[in-house]
Amino acid sequence: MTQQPVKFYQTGTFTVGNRLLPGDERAVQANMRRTNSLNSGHRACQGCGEALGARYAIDAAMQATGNRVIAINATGCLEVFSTPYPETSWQIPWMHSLFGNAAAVAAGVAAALRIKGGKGAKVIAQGGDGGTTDIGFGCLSGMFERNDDVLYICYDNEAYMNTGVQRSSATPPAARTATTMSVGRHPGNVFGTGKNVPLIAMAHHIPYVATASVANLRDLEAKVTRAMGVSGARYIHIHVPCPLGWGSQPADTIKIARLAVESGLFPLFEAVDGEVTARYQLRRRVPVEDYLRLQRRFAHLFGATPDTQTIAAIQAMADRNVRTFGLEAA
Amino acid sequence: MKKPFAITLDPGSSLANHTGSWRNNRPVYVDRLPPCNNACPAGENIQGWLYHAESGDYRKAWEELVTNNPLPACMGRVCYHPCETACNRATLDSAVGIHAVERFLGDEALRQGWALPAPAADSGKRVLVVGAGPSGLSAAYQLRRMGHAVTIAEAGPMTGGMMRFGIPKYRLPRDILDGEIKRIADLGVEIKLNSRVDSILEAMTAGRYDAAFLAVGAHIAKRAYIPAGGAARILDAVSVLRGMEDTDQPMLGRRVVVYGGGNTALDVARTAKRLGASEAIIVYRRTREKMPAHDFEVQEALEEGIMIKWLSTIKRMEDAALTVEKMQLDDQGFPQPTGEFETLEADSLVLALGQDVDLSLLDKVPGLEIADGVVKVDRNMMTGHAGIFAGGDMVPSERTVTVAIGHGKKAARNIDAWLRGGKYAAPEKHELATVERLNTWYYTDAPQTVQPALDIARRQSSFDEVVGGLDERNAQFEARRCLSCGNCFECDNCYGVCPDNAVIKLGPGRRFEFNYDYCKGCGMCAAECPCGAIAMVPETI
Amino acid sequence: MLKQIEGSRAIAEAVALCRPEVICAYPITPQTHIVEALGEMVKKEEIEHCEFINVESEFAALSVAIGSSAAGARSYTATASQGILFMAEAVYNAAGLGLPIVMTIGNRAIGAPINIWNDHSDSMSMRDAGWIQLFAETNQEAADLHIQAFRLAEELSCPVMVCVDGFILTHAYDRVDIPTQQQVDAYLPRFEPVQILDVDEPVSIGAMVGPDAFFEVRYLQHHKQLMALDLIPRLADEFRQKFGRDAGGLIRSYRCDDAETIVVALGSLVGTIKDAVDGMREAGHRIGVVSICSFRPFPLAAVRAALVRAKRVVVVEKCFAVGIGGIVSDGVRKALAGSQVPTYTAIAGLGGRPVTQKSLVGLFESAQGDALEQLNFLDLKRDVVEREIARGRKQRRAGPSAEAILRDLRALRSGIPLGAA
Amino acid sequence: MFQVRIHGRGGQGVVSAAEMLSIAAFDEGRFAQAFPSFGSERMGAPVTAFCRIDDREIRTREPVNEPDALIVQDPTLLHQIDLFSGLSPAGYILINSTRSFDELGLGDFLRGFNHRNVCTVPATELALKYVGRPLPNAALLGGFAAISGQLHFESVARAIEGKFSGKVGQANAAAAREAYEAVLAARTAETAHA
Repeated sequence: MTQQPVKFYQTGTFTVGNRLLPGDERAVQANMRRTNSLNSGHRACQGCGEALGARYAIDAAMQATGNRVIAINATGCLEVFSTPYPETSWQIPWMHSLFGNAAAVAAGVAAALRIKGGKGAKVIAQGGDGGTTDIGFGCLSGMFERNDDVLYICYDNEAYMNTGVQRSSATPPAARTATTMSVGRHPGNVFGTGKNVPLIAMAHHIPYVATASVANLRDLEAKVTRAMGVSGARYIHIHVPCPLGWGSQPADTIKIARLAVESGLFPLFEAVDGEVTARYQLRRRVPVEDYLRLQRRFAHLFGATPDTQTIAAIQAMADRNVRTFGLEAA
Repeated sequence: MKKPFAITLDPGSSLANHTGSWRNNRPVYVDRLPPCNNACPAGENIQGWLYHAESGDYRKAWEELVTNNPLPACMGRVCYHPCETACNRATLDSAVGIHAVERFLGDEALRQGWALPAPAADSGKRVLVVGAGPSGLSAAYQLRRMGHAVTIAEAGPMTGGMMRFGIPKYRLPRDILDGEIKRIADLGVEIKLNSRVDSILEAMTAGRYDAAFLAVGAHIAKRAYIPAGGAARILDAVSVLRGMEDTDQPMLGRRVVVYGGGNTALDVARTAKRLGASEAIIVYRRTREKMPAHDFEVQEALEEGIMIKWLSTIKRMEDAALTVEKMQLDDQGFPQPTGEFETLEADSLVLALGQDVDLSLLDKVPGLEIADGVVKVDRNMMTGHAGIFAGGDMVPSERTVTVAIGHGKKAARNIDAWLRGGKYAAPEKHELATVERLNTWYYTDAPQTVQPALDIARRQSSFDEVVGGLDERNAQFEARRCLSCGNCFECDNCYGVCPDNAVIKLGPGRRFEFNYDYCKGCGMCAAECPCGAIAMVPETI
Repeated sequence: MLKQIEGSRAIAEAVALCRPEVICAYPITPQTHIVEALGEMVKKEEIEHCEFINVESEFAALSVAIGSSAAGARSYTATASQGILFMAEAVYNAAGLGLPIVMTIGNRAIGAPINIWNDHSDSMSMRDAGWIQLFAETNQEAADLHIQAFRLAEELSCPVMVCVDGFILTHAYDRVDIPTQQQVDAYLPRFEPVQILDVDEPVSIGAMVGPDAFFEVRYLQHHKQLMALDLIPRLADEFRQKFGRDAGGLIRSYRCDDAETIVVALGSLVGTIKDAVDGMREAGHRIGVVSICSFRPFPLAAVRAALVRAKRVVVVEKCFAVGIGGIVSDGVRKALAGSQVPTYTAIAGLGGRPVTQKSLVGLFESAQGDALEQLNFLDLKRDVVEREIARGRKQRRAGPSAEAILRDLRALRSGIPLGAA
Repeated sequence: MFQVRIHGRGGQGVVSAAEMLSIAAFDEGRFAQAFPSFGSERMGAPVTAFCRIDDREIRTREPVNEPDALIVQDPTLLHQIDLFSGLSPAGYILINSTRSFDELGLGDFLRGFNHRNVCTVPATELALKYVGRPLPNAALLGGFAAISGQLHFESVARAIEGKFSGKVGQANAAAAREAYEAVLAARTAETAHA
């Protein structure tokens, strides 16, 4: 959606690299000298979507800024698996303070950089959905409202994975978590009204908001690159499957992320100054069932007597996304 | 920086933590057999040469191509491309137009005058090849490259065999055929025309040949008894097509009927049309579905105004009229007479009922076995007589140019091994890269490029080539439609999608390696590999 | 330069002279005047190269300071009461990360019941967070301590709280000598951080530390505080030489040389006690007062040396560890461990209750007769408390005490007996 | 030590009055301490502020419970709170009013006081006359200088002009001067009377 489709059909626009393209038109992740900002040896689970998303995003930011990125990390899986003493996987200046204050700490770093010059460094705050949509929400909103020069990236794996898969305000309806078990008359998470932080970010009229997915690398990189070229508060919400929490195969992480996008459950869009300016149009739309079936957290919807009512309700959510964001070509 | 203890750490220090120990499955890079390669009777590495064509390195692509087939320009035109039938891309949109790219490469080589690779050092061995058709040429080429001295003995006045005498010009222009054969001759293959071998053993002794490859084409037309009046003009397809290569073209008249349902029948009918026949009618005893001719040829013939009478047999010919009996299919699908007759005006009747090989040169060769008009050979293409190999139309097989070229190559490898006192062991075939092995999400949608075709009027009146070639731009486009099934094409997906950076990119053309120190065995690389070039195998303790 | 100036303004001017680079502000009485003044100075560019950031909570205020300090900027914020509780997590975090932030606490009580008046409950709640805590006796000292605090914080790479009694000091117009920029520059060098987020020298700050090293990290925080015990007096000495007056240090003694009774207190209370001591001295009592400036680190040795020859010690403290008693007294008793000096605790002034000389003199006279309990409550309205206890005994659903007591007091004032309405 | 307690309502500049007093004292080289009765009062609520003046450092931080002087900025407070708590008959009283103490109903209460030490001043009217706003604090300070003799009028005027900048400062100072002179005149009359 954010870049010209490249007419190289063997590799298409969907693979990471493309030996047929000039170097500067290839994905950052295709580069032999990419920064690997999040280095090997981290302790993420097999097939971790967040580890992947973080490297995708930070490497792209590094490339966009000539390797001048400082990252502030909220408490959470990403923080814990990347920096257990005595080893860190980060190759960039990085700091973790608390669970709920990454946006504020980043605002402080940005303020210091403005005063001290900071060698042109740019600040990224990052956290999971818990650290962003729940406990860090106040600081995040404050950062947006002040228009601090920070890019905040939320890696959304839809629950508190670090503490053992508890529900967050980003957990989808019907999903099983440790605090919304698949028992009783309404198994899994409640059908709430939802908390769409990208839309809330847009309501602050910050200069740039985008959603992205680990399943669409080029789109993700283009968005991070664009965000790094903008001053002020920016927000990117990246969908990152969690094999542990979702009960999915580690090898299926990208596939599941792709199905989330192609079903319409996770719409990809961009917004400038509070207005949606671009959206990814579904390439091969699939029913939500294709997405749900691959995850044990939704297993109670299927089985001998599938819960067609609940599945239909989830499909309705996807349909609404398709309508409101215009995800299907007219 | 004097760093505070424990809370502040040096960058990237997690490299000390070897997460490879978490793994219970390991990814390995594999080369799986692309279905096109698997289907190619000539054993071409189609995916291999397409790979180079994709990047615009046509010379390299052509060099890869001629490793297995010295006649790509011809093959790109006349091969019935089973590769395309097998192509995985057909499940997405349409098969890659492999034949069109092959033809482009062949033509490009002729245009640029690219030479075949120089032969290896002289082996001191001499091989006699009988027949200058596709099989013989292929064997001669391969044997010459291996350093052997090769002589082709051709009975006829021209090279090319059935490529010349069986395939009309409008499908295979003669300058193309001549150009590609000349290139083989230029390697040092001796070609003796008008040199009929009457006895292979005598010829070998006389020429002090260490081995021989028999590649005589099926030039003898099969006949059928059709009662005919004295003035009736009945010819066979072989002589008609052969006659096209003479200075005097065959006289067929204004109304020509061709009897038969193979490709040859179509070739003759279309030739008749081009020779000025106002009516060219094919009479075939079964239905279109049962017709052995390729559908695209039937299509082209119909476009050119050829008429076909299905479910009909010819009972007799009187002067300028044929009596035809209508047939109907029985339960088993065999045509049965109905007793209904009709009359068809015809100046001439051409019989295209199949061909036989002249096997007289094999008389009295000890050990050599003949059955059903063809020579028995073993798995190594050797006949029952040591040192005498056979291929092409002479052996039990489908009779196509591509099969013949494959036979030639295979025989050459075995002859070479035999000459060196060994046995050729073909490398084990890789596991087939079926479509289930692929992750086709990554390929963008791109239907096959349509090759230009000559307009109907000129097709009906001239022997100009009907189907045009691709230009460089669309040849490259077409090459890039290849999915590279089972073979890494360096798309960087594995390198990109590894959450543990455990894939090492080795640089252009050098592919990738796994860093098992860090690979946790999640399998994402294998799952997201578009072409199925990564396998997950269990770790053994 | 001598000025008759509000305490908050004096603190703001002192902070401004320290050339802060990032100031975070969130309003909470009674520290607001400080950041208001600083905000104005930044806007008028009287403080150069400084970012003034209005944040959305105290938690964010200290978090922004954590970020700016880690990025190498001299960082300042101020808070009070509920504010410090709301930022509690960040208070511990700043200390754990060793970030030399200076924060003013306009000391105030903690609710419920909500109360905006002065006591020391707020900073005391964070006494073990790893911050250095300095208590100012006067507004002059409040201003001076901030200058010392930045120096102290940055030399040790440890955050420092300067505790200033809310309203009593922050809102009082007093005579304060505001130093010159040259004086402050000569005392306070540029900030050279021990760790910094630098793109040319990347590090990871804030690692997760397990059982194998957490203990050591904690111990090293303690070690910093022990170093502060040496550094604080040295910085006070240097301050005296450069500025010509006393400020800071670990403790200060007043008329203690021959004192039989020594009072211990923190903050502005010491001034009132000094006047009471003077009055009692005139009447022939051998009494003195020790003021503790450095509550964290707690100067055990200095306190012991100052008190050990006394016959008794009275600790007057504006904080109360519910369920046990004094907080400062605990430290004092520890300092006197093994000696025979009896130590009395007097909880006073909670929630802004005025601490008068009259009450203090009464307390000290009782002490001299050793007629005190170990734990005493100065000017606690016993009758009110007892009535409320009795009421609670009578009915299960007694309702909130605070409201009941207010009703009770109004009834007393009006002369209408309780329950008559 | 001389201790002043000022009563008024939120918005009348009670706290500023105490501050200006302390600044005037500071200006004369004396020590002073001004502070409000702390609270969460809003506009209109009763407010108290204090000022201590001494020739040596003032250390005590307790509220002024036994003032030497009382300034009442709003006579409507007279019957609402115990304004005169802790004031000895030797103390000073200055009330913002156009009326006499008798008219205010304080005649009996003030019988034990030195009549040279108690006075009413129409401070609001003076403020309206000079400043155009009913802000009585500056005028009362002029009256205080006259009645207490603790401060020179000039230092009070300077403190007022420091608090209110420019023309407003000058106008307030002028109001203070008229109050100062009016109180002096009243005291002279009182002396002559005695």
